[in-house]
Amino acid sequence: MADNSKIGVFLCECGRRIAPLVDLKDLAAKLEADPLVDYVAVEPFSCLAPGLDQITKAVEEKGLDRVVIAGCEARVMLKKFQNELAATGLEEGQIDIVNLRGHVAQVSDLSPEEKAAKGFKLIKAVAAGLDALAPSVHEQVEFKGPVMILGGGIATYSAAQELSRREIESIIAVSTDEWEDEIRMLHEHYPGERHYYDRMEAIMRDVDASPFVRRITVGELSSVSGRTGEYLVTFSDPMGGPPRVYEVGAIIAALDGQMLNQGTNFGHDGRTVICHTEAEELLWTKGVPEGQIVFWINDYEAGHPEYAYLASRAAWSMARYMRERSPLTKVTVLYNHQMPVPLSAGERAASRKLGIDWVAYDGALRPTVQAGYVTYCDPEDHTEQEMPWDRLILSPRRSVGQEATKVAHVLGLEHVEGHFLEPHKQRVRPEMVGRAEAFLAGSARYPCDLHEALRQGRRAASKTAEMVEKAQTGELFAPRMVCTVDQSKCIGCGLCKEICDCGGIEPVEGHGGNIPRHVDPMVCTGGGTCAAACPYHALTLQNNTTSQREARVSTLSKELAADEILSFGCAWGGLAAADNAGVKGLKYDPRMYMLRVGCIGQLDPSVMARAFLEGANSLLLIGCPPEDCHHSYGLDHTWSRVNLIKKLLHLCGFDRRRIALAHADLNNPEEYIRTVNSFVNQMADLGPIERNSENLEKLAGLYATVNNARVRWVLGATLRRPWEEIYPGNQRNALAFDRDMMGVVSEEFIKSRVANLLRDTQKPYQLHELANALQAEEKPLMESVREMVGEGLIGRMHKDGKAHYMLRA
Amino acid sequence: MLNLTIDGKKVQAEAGWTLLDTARQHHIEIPTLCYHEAVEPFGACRLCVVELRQGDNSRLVASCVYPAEEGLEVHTMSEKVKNVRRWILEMLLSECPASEAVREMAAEYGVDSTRFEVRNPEEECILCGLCVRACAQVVGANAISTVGRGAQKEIGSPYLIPGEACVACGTCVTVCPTGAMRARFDRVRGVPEVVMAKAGK
Amino acid sequence: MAQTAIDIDIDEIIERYPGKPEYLIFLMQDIQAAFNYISPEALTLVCDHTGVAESQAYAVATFYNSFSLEPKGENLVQVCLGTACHLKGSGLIAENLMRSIGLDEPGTTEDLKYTVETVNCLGACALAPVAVVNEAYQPKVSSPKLMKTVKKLGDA
Amino acid sequence: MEELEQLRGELQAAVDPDQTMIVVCHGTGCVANGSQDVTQALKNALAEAGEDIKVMPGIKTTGCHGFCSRGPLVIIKPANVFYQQVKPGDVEEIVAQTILKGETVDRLLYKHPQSGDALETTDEIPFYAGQERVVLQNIGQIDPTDLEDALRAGAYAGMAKALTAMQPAEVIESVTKAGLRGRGGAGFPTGVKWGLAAKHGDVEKFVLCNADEGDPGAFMDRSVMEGDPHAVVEGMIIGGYAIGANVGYVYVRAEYPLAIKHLEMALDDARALGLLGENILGSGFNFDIRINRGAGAFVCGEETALMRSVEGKVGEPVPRPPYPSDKGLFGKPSVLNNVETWANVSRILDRGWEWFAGLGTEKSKGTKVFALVGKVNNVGLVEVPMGIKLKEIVMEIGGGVPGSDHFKAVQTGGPSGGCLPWEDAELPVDFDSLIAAGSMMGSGGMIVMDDRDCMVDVAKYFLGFLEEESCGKCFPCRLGVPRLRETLNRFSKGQGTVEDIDDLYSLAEAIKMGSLCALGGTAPNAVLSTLRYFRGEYEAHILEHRCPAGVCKDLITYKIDPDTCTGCRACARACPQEAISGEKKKPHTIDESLCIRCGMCMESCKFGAIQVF
Repeated sequence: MADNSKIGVFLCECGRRIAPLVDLKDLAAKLEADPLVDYVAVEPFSCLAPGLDQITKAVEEKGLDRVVIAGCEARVMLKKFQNELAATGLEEGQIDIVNLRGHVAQVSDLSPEEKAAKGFKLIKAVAAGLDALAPSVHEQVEFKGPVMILGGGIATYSAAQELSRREIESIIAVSTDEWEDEIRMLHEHYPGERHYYDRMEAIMRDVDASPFVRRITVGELSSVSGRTGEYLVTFSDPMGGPPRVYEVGAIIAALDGQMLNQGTNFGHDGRTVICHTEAEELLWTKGVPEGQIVFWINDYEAGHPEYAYLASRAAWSMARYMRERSPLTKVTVLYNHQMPVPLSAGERAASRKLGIDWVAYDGALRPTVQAGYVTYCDPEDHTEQEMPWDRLILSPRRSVGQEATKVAHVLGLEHVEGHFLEPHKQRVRPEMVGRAEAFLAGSARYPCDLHEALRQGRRAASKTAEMVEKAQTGELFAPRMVCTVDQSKCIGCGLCKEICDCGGIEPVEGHGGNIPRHVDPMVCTGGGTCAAACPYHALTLQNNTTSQREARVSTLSKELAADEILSFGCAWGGLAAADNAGVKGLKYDPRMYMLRVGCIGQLDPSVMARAFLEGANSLLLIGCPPEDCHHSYGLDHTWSRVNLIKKLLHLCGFDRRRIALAHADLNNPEEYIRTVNSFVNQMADLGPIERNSENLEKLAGLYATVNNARVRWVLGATLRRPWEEIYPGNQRNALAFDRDMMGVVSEEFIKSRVANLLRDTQKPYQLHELANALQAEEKPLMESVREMVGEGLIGRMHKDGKAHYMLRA
Repeated sequence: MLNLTIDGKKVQAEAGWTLLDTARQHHIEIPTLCYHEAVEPFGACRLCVVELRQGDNSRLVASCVYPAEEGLEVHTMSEKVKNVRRWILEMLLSECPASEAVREMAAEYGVDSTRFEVRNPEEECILCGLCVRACAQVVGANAISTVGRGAQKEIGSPYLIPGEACVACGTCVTVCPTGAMRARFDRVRGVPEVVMAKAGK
Repeated sequence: MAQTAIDIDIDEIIERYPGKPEYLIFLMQDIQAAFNYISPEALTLVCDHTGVAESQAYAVATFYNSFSLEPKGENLVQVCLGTACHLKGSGLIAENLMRSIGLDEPGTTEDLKYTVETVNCLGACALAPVAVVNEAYQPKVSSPKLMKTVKKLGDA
Repeated sequence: MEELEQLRGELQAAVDPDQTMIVVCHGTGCVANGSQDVTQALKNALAEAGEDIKVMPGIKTTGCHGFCSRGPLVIIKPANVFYQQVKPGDVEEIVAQTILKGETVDRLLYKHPQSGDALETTDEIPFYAGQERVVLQNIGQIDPTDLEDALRAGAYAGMAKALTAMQPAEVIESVTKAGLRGRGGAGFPTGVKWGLAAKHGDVEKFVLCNADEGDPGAFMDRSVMEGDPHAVVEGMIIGGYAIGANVGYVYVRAEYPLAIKHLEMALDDARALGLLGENILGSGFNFDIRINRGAGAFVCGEETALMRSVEGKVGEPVPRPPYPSDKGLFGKPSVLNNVETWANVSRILDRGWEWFAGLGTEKSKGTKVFALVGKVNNVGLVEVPMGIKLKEIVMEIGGGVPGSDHFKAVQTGGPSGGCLPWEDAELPVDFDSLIAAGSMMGSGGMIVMDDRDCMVDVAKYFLGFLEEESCGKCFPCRLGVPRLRETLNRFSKGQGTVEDIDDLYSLAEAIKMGSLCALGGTAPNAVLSTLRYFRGEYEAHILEHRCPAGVCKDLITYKIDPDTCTGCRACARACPQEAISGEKKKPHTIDESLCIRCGMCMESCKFGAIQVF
């Protein structure tokens, strides 16, 4: 491989935790002798001030542009090295760490020399990966246009207020121009909040008066496209005119949930037995009713005990309102005794003063609504009691609601029936925490009171404002390890968009027909499973590419002994478990060689194939426990890819078990060790793949096949989609599909081998000669060859009446 | 270039190095518990104390934070130093008896039993705060913190339930010197039940 | 009465101070004073406003004695355990009081009627032993005296 | 400058020094004793008396006069007639006799404890006679809520001198020459501290006032802030000018609402008069002060912890170096002094360093304020010159120990300090001798103990306090203090061995040497000093299983003396355990197996029939 970089390797003694256990002298010598490595040094502690000084000096004097530190956990230490070495110009991606302590020194009884040998292989692999790195440029992100707050939820106002407080322009899209109306209708989404209306009004006035807020009245949201900094938002015109299009820099969705009544099984009739919203309506239109009012907090019985708090707070505030205005109204709150009364000491006193009764009932028995009475069981003496009522007020049923669901769909939020709209669960980087809020605020996210909805609005705004302010000063840059699309390769098939779980991939509008994609770097979480899935390798995870991973595996595979295991561990599962095994000094089979990968889903099948091609006899992929994947579906996608490789191994006549997917919980290293040991032993029993010419030819075919667009296409179709809820994906007729896939794979496998053969030998073959050379049956072979001729992949000529096949000139 | 002596050995250091940096650079071992290379030194466990002598007067300082100075006379294994370490380790034995690491370190100083009453035989946490600092300084998530103070202090996420801030990266588990974080980790990580926490409390 | 005003607007309190971390404790103190405890919701608001991580705010809230994350009782009794008071038996007085209202340690009774706190020196050593019942000093108290005053409040 | 002095002159001229002025003490002690009602009664009485009075006397409410055990106090100026324990009911008589006739009401005068004759005026009373009031000079004289009154008494004169007539360096020099040492406890030379911060030149700096007076049994700082807040403000402005800081923070215990109120008023008035804020007195120097309320953590009295707390963080100390004078509040050079120190600064600048250096001893200059509490007749606040004998303070100014001719021990320095025995009665009270004696000056708590106080219990008490207040950051303190107490607990139960005592010494040593901050570093003092002087008492607990002072619950029994018992059943009713039985009018008995030694019976018995053995 072309040495296009200057690589320095720094071996850390880590006090006595590496040095005596690993023969660092020997290791250093090995590395110095290697053409890939330009500089080697041994240090007592690479990570401490003295060590860092030394590294900095070396980088500057020797002009190193890649650095490998052979020390401990990359997960823990990499950031420090990046920060400390930033001054030398080395950037994220140019520094890598081999966990010599935790993966080699502490975990086996090998001799120091043997450990040095193991360390050498791992370090060399990592160096090769760095060598294959083509550092990306920093992409600056600008904000073109104001912030748009759409969805019409009440959080619109707090968000707009916060933005204008920070002097950031915003457009708010609301259904009505009159905030009086909004307050009037507020109780439909947030009942029992009267005490808050004055403040609400103040906020709205504030927003009204702000020069930074522009209010538009539009119809339904019809489409959103573009990326952070430059979105195109299209609404239908309320008057039926041409659609209205806005260019905005950021989008905040404010969506309120919906209140429904409890239906007849709680006796709801809309007149005497009503729910909170209806009660509020009554207070608006008729004022406070006289007589016996009973609030029944029936959320437990309605199957949502978690909403009892909201309901009882609302009941309390309505009860107060009633008692303060009408002495002739008796108010009782009937609540499940399992529920803590949500009143502070002061409120209890006030409640007593106002004469509001709080009556608990035995939650084990469901109260029954009868004409003029509710019967309930007294939790103290377990006698049935009757409570008279003139009006019975039930808790509301809470849901997302039609409009909100529509908007959510346009915004690309996957809405699961019966759930609320919590978007984007990924929490890979801390800055992603709360990003959900930066995108969506209001009780459509999850049931909450008015106050919380407004808080979310403010939070969303300030999260957005942080970005905008950075952008304004030109300090907003895209993360380095995110996906990019090579527009020249992208045919716009949309597979990536379909499987993307972070919503980072957007179509580029304006192109006819198939629309090429591009990536919003501010949303992309760098999971990279999309890149590993692209049939045309049009997507790359920059600074962390598939070719880098291929470089690593091929280098390591060449070095591995026959019974040694190549393995990938994801930073959140396998690798973390291995690190923790190292910390605890747990011993396991030293024939295990693990390479680090951000998410197991980053592994393109071609990386797996490459391993076998270059000499690995087995491959163990260790990810997170199912449903714990930080990139949502990386693990599931790998499951499908492993299946593909298994099929191909089978076609090559190798044991399918040579590749395996495993899971590890970082908090359970013992489990991890069982996984490793059993796989290593299994492979030892299998023995190595004989590297004769036939096998090598088949492996070349295997490698070619996984890079075949058609195969990758079909594979892509099996990958789990965000709306599929069960590991490893629950597409219909999975079995039939798998059979079809088997068919496709075998066809393309043989075709690839034919192509390889003709290319390598550069001579014409007759069918039976081909069959011989590839040990394939003539019949199926003939079909494939005919197709290839048809597709123009190879040529056919007749020589003395016999058909000969060859590469086309 | 600064010149000082550690345990009688003449050593050199650069400005900005701590005594611990300097000692380790010269292969002189000093025990630590609350120290980890990935985070800022904290100076809490006091196991890394060393004696500074200047004529007759001497004092103990935490080597992980004390800067190397010209002409210092440092002793890492004096009786005073050992007395402090022994007592701390003996008290740790009674405070968190379940911790392997503590027992081993104590044994090195000839402490294999404790005269004090053991409150919780299961306890492993020594409250070094490494998990907290790693979460803040390495991960940047600030998902956990110390809760309470003094003898009542413990480690956890707000209200000791899984919080939004945790990215479940396990860095805290990896840096924990006693393995105590393993037990706590599952009370910190995981998607918080937002609805319960926020709406139902 | 250690009374919570029920109509205090928490947002008004939040806006008293600029949104900087150094105002975290100011905000918590005002909220504590207004509601006599800091609810999870309030804590979140303070964090949003000051830009302090919730875990940090929680650490602060649990570190300082004057903050309570649980609602306090309607009547607040503080018994001084300053040195002067201790020498004059305030420890026993506190114990006896707590026993009489069914508390094993300082805290709030289940019915949220009383909260008993022990404080380290109110600086009124001349009046030792001292207790403060709903902000009124009780100079030179004895167990029977204090228990009577407290009981009276509860029945009121 | 001139304007200020002119204003001062006018203000002083405005009042007639011979006009009768009724001064009522509104220090917390007197207020708790009902002095506010007395003031109200006075107002009413005077109003009633109406035209009978030729010149209507003024009424002035002031800060603490110090003699708290005798409150409420009323002083009639200019004659300085001293009335003590005045009840609203006495007011009419005072007006009728003293105001109208100019005669004294003898029954309200202070009687000399020995001779028993009534003493008319303040300066005759030994409690005041023995004192040297520098920091407290205006307290009790001025109305703390009235800046004009303070100006009459000379407030801000020192500041004016410094800002207009002196260079910052000169200010630091004179504070250094005065030999002022920090009154917070450690006694670090204030001038030196300032110099370290000043040398950083033209960068943002801060001055802070430590008013987080957490020591149990200490209330000097509160009295200063309540009674003469201007002294603190003035001192801080001078300090700010000297080191080049434009912002000051006062960190006050939230438990001191009155102090906070008076400080805030003082700040507002000073701003209004141009004594604080932009371009003070036209000197071109800007300075303002902000108040932080402490949130209840003793450790925040430690300077680095206090600064973290001001930053809104958890109040945990951080290792030094870097020292606050280099990297303090918000990472900027900062100077922290306590209330009393700041107050001294304004006096020094006002009256000159030579005068100050003339007070006190060779190494400890000036005076010290003590809160004299515990088993002493004159509980209250006293200010004495450094070097005065312990005995003088307790037995003369303090009026001795009730029912005894000696004290058993005097505890100084709060939880960080130690107990001094009667043998040390002659000890001169200054920074260095106290430390030599195994205690320390501390912020000025002075708790007197008599034979009914158990030293093991006292040590246990302070350790308990520190266990509760330890921040829990560094291991020696978090682990060590509770374990020390665990050992003492065993002692107070009569368990443990003499070997344990030796272990105590060695553990205490480890904690002292190993701890991160002064809280841990001094925590063992309570044990060490009591062990040093009262080892016998420890051994009585361990070897003879008895508590000589009759305090340690597990080593005492309550018994009813049959001869004095009248069988009134009061104790039986009071007993929470129903451990007391006996028929009416017949001597009762206590069932020891049931008795939990809560002392309820003893408190309820009107005949002193219940005794401890």
